[in-house]
Amino acid sequence: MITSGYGDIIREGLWNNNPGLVQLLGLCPLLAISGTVVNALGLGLATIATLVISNTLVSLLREHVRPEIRIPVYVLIIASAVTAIELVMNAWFHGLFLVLGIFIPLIVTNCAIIGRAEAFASRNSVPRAAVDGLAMGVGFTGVLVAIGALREIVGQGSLLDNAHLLFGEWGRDLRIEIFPQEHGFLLALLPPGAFLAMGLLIAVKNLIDARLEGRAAPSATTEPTAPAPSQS
Amino acid sequence: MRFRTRTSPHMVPGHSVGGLMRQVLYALIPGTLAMAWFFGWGVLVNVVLSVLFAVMFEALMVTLRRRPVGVTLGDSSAVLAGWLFALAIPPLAPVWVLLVGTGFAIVVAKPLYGGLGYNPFNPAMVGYVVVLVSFPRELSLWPSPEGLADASFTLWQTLQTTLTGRLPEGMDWDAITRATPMDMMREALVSGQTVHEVTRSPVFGSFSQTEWEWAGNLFLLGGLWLLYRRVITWHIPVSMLLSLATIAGVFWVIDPDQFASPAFHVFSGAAIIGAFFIATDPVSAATTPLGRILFGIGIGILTYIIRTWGGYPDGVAFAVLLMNMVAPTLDHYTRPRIFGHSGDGRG
Amino acid sequence: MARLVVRDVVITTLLLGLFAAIGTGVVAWVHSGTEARIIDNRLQMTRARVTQVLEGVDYDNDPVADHHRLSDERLGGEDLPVWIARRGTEVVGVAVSAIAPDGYSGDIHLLVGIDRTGTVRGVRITQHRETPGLGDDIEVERSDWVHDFRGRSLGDPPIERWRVRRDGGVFDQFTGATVTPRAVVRAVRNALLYFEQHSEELLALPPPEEDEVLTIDPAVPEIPDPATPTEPLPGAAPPGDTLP
Amino acid sequence: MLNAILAITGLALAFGLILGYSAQRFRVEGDPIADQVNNLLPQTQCGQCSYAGCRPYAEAIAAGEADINRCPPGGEATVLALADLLGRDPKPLEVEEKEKAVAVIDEQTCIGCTLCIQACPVDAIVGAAKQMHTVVEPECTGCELCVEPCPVDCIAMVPLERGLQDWRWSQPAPSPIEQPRRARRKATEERRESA
Amino acid sequence: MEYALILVSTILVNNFVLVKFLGLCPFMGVSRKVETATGMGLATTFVLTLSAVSSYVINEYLLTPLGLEYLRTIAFILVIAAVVQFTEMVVHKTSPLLYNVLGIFLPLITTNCAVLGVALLNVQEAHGFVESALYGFGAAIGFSIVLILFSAIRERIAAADVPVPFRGSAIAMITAGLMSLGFMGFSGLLRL
Amino acid sequence: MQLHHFHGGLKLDEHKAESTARPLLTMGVPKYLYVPLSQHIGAQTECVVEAGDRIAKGQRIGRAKDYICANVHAPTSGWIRGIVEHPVPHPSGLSAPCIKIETDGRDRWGDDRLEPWRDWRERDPRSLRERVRDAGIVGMGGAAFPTAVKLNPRPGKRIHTLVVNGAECEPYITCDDLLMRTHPEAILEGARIVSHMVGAERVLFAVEDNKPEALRALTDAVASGEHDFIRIVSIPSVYPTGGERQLIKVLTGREVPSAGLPADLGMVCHNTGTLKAIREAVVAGQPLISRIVTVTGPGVREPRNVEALIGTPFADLVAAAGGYRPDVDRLVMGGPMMGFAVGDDAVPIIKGTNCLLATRPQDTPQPGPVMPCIRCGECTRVCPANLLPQQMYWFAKSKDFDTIQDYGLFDCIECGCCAQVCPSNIPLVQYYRFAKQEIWGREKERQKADLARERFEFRQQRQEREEREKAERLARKKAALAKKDSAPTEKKAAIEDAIERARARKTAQPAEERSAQDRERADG
Ligand SMILES: Cc1cc2nc3c(=O)[nH]c(=O)nc-3n(C[C@H](O)[C@H](O)[C@H](O)COP(=O)(O)O)c2cc1C
Ligand SMILES: Cc1cc2nc3c(=O)[nH]c(=O)nc-3n(C[C@H](O)[C@H](O)[C@H](O)COP(=O)(O)O)c2cc1C
Ligand SMILES: Cc1cc2nc3c(=O)[nH]c(=O)nc-3n(C[C@H](O)[C@H](O)[C@H](O)COP(=O)(O)O)c2cc1C
Ligand SMILES: Cc1cc2nc3c(=O)[nH]c(=O)nc-3n(C[C@H](O)[C@H](O)[C@H](O)CO)c2cc1C
Ligand code: SF4
Ligand code: SF4
Ligand code: SF4
Ligand code: SF4
Ligand code: FES
Repeated sequence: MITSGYGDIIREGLWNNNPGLVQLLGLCPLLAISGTVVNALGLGLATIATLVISNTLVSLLREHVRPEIRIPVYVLIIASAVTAIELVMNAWFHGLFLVLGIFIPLIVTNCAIIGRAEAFASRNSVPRAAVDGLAMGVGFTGVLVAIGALREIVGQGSLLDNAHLLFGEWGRDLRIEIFPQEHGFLLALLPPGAFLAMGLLIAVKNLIDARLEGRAAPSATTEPTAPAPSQS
Repeated sequence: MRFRTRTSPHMVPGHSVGGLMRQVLYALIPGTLAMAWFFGWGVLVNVVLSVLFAVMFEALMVTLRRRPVGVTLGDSSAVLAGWLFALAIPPLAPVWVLLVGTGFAIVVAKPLYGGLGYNPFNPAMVGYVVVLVSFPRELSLWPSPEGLADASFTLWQTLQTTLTGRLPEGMDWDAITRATPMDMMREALVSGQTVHEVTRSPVFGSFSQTEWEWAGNLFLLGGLWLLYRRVITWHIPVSMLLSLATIAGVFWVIDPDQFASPAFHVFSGAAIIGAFFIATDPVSAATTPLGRILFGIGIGILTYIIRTWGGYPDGVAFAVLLMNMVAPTLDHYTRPRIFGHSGDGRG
Repeated sequence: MARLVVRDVVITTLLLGLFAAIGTGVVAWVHSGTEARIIDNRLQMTRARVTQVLEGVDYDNDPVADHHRLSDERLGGEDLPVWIARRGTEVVGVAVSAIAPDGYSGDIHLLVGIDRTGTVRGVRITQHRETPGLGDDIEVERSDWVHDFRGRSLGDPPIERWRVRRDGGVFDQFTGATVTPRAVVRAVRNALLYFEQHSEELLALPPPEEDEVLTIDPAVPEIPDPATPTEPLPGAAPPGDTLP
Repeated sequence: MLNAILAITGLALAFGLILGYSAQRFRVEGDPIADQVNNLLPQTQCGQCSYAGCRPYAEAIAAGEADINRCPPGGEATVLALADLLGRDPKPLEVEEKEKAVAVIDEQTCIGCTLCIQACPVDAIVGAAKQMHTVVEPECTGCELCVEPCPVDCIAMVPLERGLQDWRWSQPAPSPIEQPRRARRKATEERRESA
Repeated sequence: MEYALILVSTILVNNFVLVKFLGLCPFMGVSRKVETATGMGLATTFVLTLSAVSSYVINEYLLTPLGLEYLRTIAFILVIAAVVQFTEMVVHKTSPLLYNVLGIFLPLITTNCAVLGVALLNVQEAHGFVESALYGFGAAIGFSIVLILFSAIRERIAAADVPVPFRGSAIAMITAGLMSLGFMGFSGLLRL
Repeated sequence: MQLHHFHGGLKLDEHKAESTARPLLTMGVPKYLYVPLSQHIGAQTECVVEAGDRIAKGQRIGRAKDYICANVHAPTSGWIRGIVEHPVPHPSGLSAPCIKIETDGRDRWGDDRLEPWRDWRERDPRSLRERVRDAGIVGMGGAAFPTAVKLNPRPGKRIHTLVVNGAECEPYITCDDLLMRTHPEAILEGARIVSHMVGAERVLFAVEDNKPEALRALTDAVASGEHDFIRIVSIPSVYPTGGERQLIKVLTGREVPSAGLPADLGMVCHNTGTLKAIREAVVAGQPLISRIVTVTGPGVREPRNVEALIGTPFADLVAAAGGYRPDVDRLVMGGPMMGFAVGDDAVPIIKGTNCLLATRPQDTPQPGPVMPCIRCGECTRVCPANLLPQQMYWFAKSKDFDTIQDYGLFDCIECGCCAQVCPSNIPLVQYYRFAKQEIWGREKERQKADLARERFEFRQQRQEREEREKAERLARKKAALAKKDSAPTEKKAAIEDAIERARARKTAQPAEERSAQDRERADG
């Protein structure tokens, strides 16, 4: 990671090194707040904002921080950003604020954010850090929304339910009903459903990666004959 | 002269995995027939459909992985998983419950881990719990034997109900279903009655308890036969039933009005079939002798806790899953003392 | 051991302090800009709920600012809030909180709107942990069942028929779940009984002082969010106030 | 607002003081992880990992700069051991694992230039200037570093001989149901051919 | 009795990882080996309990009196970061042995949401001092238990013939899902 | 006598009657013998004869060049026809150096024959041990460990009990049984010699209770002699009660500690065949050149025991037992539980060959495909070492060698019980053998790596020192004189020169080689 172009940074964030699917960071909100698309989107937007702000600030200040207080300072920056965002949500998106509950302040400890601060922002210039924050944030939100959509469709047969929480009253019309709620597959909304959906998504990503690679090198598509000695 | 080389031992092989599984299937037959006798065709319909689905899913997964289908199906473990799942759900459950349940049992809980032998969780119980939490309504509709008798449910009607999820014209769920003894006990205790009142109530004594006990006894018979055939070892069933009876006994002695008797706990619900057929699933249970005893004890205690204080009426399935989780850790810490070592089994 | 370099310690300390000061400053500034709206938002939630259960009652005050606390066995708890709807100073309806202790999996919290005549104007479940997909049909979002209570009173149906159908009453139970509706019906009935016994006191409750209405009163009881379908889901726990 | 700033700043100052002090009070030198990593590397010192020997590679791994799959002499076993130690995912080796070999100097051709002696990281070559050189077989790690510098190309890498004593039981083939059908067919064919 | 209930609730019924979705990153990240999982569990238990207590003190004696509740997140995370960093330095210096076991995990704990989560939930549920400490302790024990169980399962899965796309984190997620399915059995327990 | 139990074990179909029905047959001398140089545990024997040598029976042809090693003697008289690579009985199926002997049919002893010591009681243990060593005796119970080493008590270990292993617990094998029936006195005398050698006060002679005739013969022999300190013990037949550790547990209730030896309990254990060989070596002066082999199995026509010279091809033994039945497809050396299948019946018998077992497909039907382990725990139930074979299998499969050792891999005696009962047909023992050897291999590599590291670090220090010194020298030099530097070019020129010379030599080489080959041909 010496110098990579912006294109690389974006590709990393969105796919190759996606914080949710690959780095397995920020899992808590990813699983907890992905019951519906709207919740996911709300939290995702808040996370993007935090990531961009924190990455920018950390990059800006990277020269001035000493190692023994590095973490406290990053955490302070992030916490301030999150609290400000939280207050704003509470004021203007109160319904959503209530639904997201404790997970807004917990953005502070979203490992993806501090992880980016440590791994990227503290070593890169401000614009690059900001782009990285954006890319990672969007990558994270993408996963969040994907899981949200999956769980919402399977679990309650709708999409964009409660959109008014995010978009105001006109959002109510956005709701798409695919089948009646009582035929929903409840498991998807329960905690196990979140884990299973996430596992499925990771597998799908692996599959796509393998396909892509397979196209590049057409021979290596079959499974190895023996279980790999040790994976996981 | 040249010969084939193969590693030792060079003896006639003993038994096979498929043979083992089929013995378990045989042992299930009497109990299953008893259930069918009391609860109608639905039981058999469930078994047949679930086994069919299970085998189908297994074949599908194996094909997707480009592995030999014949060998995998030949081990009969999918049949067994489907069968056990079918016994856990109410006889008139709609077909999608069977599909989802066997799907989770066979697709998620098993081949995703590599198939037979690798699954850390009991597939049948995963399937059952998934449908239990997803379709609690369908899963709480146990027909009462007498209700069915009144309506004289035919095989055709049963099939109709299963396939459409709706009762035939002119019938009403409320009329033909009744809470299971386990449910009734729970419901009554929740609404402040005492155990005594529940067991005395004519409804309780006259119908459900006896039927359930009969089915239980026949499963017990099958289980004992498995023990005799050395398909299972005594560790898990004995420790599970003993611990369940013990903890139930303790609370029962403390307050016989609030807590049901040990006999009730052992002979109602899924305790017997759980002890002999489900907790003993070798793949997902602990594998060391001491580990197995602890595994059984854990299931017994958790079953009691969930039954008595939990949100679900019967805890065996959850207890099994929870202890499946603990099994690898148990195995890790309960190694037998190796020959020639002092102290524990660490080499 | 290395010697202490005091300068380093001081720099470290000041640096951290500086960051803290800046961060806090920004947050405090944002807070001052959003404070009023946040308080209003909180009251708004409660207001909406109370309005729902007092449907059809003609009142002109803001019940949220007009609340009291009640304790009674029939209501199932201590210090339960009640909101008063008035026209002028006259009490025209009350929104009583109640708790049904005998749900399938624990307490069910409800809000019962009763008008002067002792008729139910609306019932809402505010918090429960019944089995998702079975007992949770008591939620208005999932079924119309609670609307059955609208317009009922102690005489309609007669008190002995305030039960679920299986127990010989007039209210539907859910297929496969009798316990939950039974508990709710009983709780609503008890709330009505309580109202009947205490209607005089309730109807005579004094209005609040004029200028208290919109000050920040930490004692304003909030109605918990309608329980989300599944108990274990995070967020189902009443979000309450992480922030004032 | 002032309250807020004062309170949190005070808190931060207090923590800053504690941390600044303890950072010095509790300073520890050295990097134990690098040592542990180094212990797992084969010490062939061949530089195929692109570092100047095993130790530098170990330090790079410990610092999180290098992947764990770059040591061909260590092979799969080393990758697994490193993954285990560091809690990282094992990856397939970057380069093919090589057969173990030792250097053998063609004593006829050797001109005694000592260049190979200088190249050998483990002093496995003996000989004096202008005299014939020899590789001490048990000490040679097979790193091939001596091959390149030899001006007369007299050093060859010879695979280690494997006799009955070195024969090892192989890991049994995986079960047929753990193999894709195609592979299985191939295996049966092979068996038929060999029979 | 009430204290016992808090413990049972945090460990089983409202398990932080499997039910409340807190602390998932370390749950996924450091569960490959039983030994490391045990180390992580120990470290987390220590830090979580300590930070639950300290954040209670800060909240009760600094923030609430000054009416600064909205600064909770900042104050708490500051406390946590400091506690963690301090613990790390002290352990590193005083007990190399313990550091070997816990050291590498300590920095990770700052970003474990369970820690901040406990602090915030303590305030939300209006816990007193002892309750706060117990809540933190119980949460940490619950976390450690499932972490260790999970790691033992993962050690087993490591040798399993898992389909290729599911190898690694996907199957781990699914395992966590099935574990959480098991924990559903505790829902409604004790009417908590 | 109070007997004890060990955990696990199996009751197996014995199949012993087939081969005991016929009397012992002493085989003639075949035309060629192939005597492998490595027939035992330990270093390979060094050959001391050359092609063309004339040898006499009992002449030493291979010399033990190491402590753990054994001499090899000519089984009969004849000529050495070379040291050839010949298939040997080994699970690898590989070939190994064997001494090829063309026999002369005269079976003539040489002049340097060992002197018979009928007065062994007067000899001191050391010289007796020397005799055992000279005679090239190795354990004949299977492991083929040099017996002299076992009989050499380690300092501080007093041996009080000699355990004679007449269990012969594996199915099919009856060579010990037959030996006990026919030569009880010789075995008992061997036991007395060994007791004398190690100073044992008692002899526990264990025989499984499925050999009543051997038991009777031994009891009679004991009763007729003055062997009061020898005790014949009938033990229940459970496989693998003949394993040294299991046998000691059964007899005494004590367990040989994990990494220890029976000597740690003051015991030493020997096979009946070994004792007989010791007796022959001491009393008759005869080295170990022949042994009794059970040739049996449903694949041979007339299962029986034969006494054959070391180096006789398997095929000859089978022919002596009536030849193969049709369809034989597997030939095993050793018993069905621990033996290994050989690919070729040209391999010769060695000192440790106790049994040849030939089977047909219908006798050991294809066990069905290997299935994954279902953790049924059967293997745990039968494992005599009380291990968890299923867990060890798991770790061997995932190559987690640290953990597998933690689970007691090296306590596994490779008895095969686990593999026998495994419903999934997993070749468990092969996994353990694989893991053991892999661990040994890695240990060797580790040692090598440590050595390399030391040398590397040493070199680095040296280079640093040299650098420093050089810098100092240079500085001094610079200070002293700032003049010419012709030395480097001089050196370079010298090197160039040398390269030139080498090149010339290299081009000349092919010719030299050719001439060398010619010379060889002329010699041959
Ligand atoms: C998993 C499960 C969850 C249940 N949850 C509820 C519930 O939340 N509320 C309820 O009234 N009954 C619930 N029940 C049903 C009760 O066990 C009991 O069967 C029912 O209340 C009796 O009603 P019935 O007489 O209409 O059959 C549940 C049953 C099961 C199996
Ligand atoms: C590698 C190895 C080393 C041994 N070292 C000794 C030894 O030093 N002293 C000794 O008396 N026996 C030694 N033994 C012999 C064993 O004690 C044992 O008698 C022999 O292996 C045959 O036993 P078994 O057939 O049960 O394996 C050794 C055996 C092996 C395999
Ligand atoms: C599983 C197993 C079974 C054995 N069975 C016998 C046996 O039946 N008879 C026997 O003499 N040795 C048997 N041995 C070998 C003994 O352990 C031991 O090596 C031998 O008795 C030592 O005597 P030796 O050095 O004279 O061969 C067995 C070894 C193992 C590992
Ligand atoms: C004694 C015994 C009990 C079994 N019990 C179950 C069971 O409860 N559930 C199940 O899915 N499979 C069971 N099986 C079948 C099989 O082990 C199971 O499908 C494996 O978990 C698949 O890997 C059992 C098998 C045996 C031999
Ligand atoms: S590739 Fe391996 S052996 Fe070679 S220098 Fe690097 S670490 Fe050492
Ligand atoms: S002799 Fe050559 S190959 Fe061997 S260690 Fe030295 S430099 Fe490496
Ligand atoms: S006997 Fe075979 S299948 Fe059973 S536990 Fe042992 S290895 Fe596994
Ligand atoms: S081969 Fe090893 S693991 Fe298997 S039963 Fe024998 S001693 Fe136990
Ligand atoms: S987001 Fe919760 S621990 Fe990482």
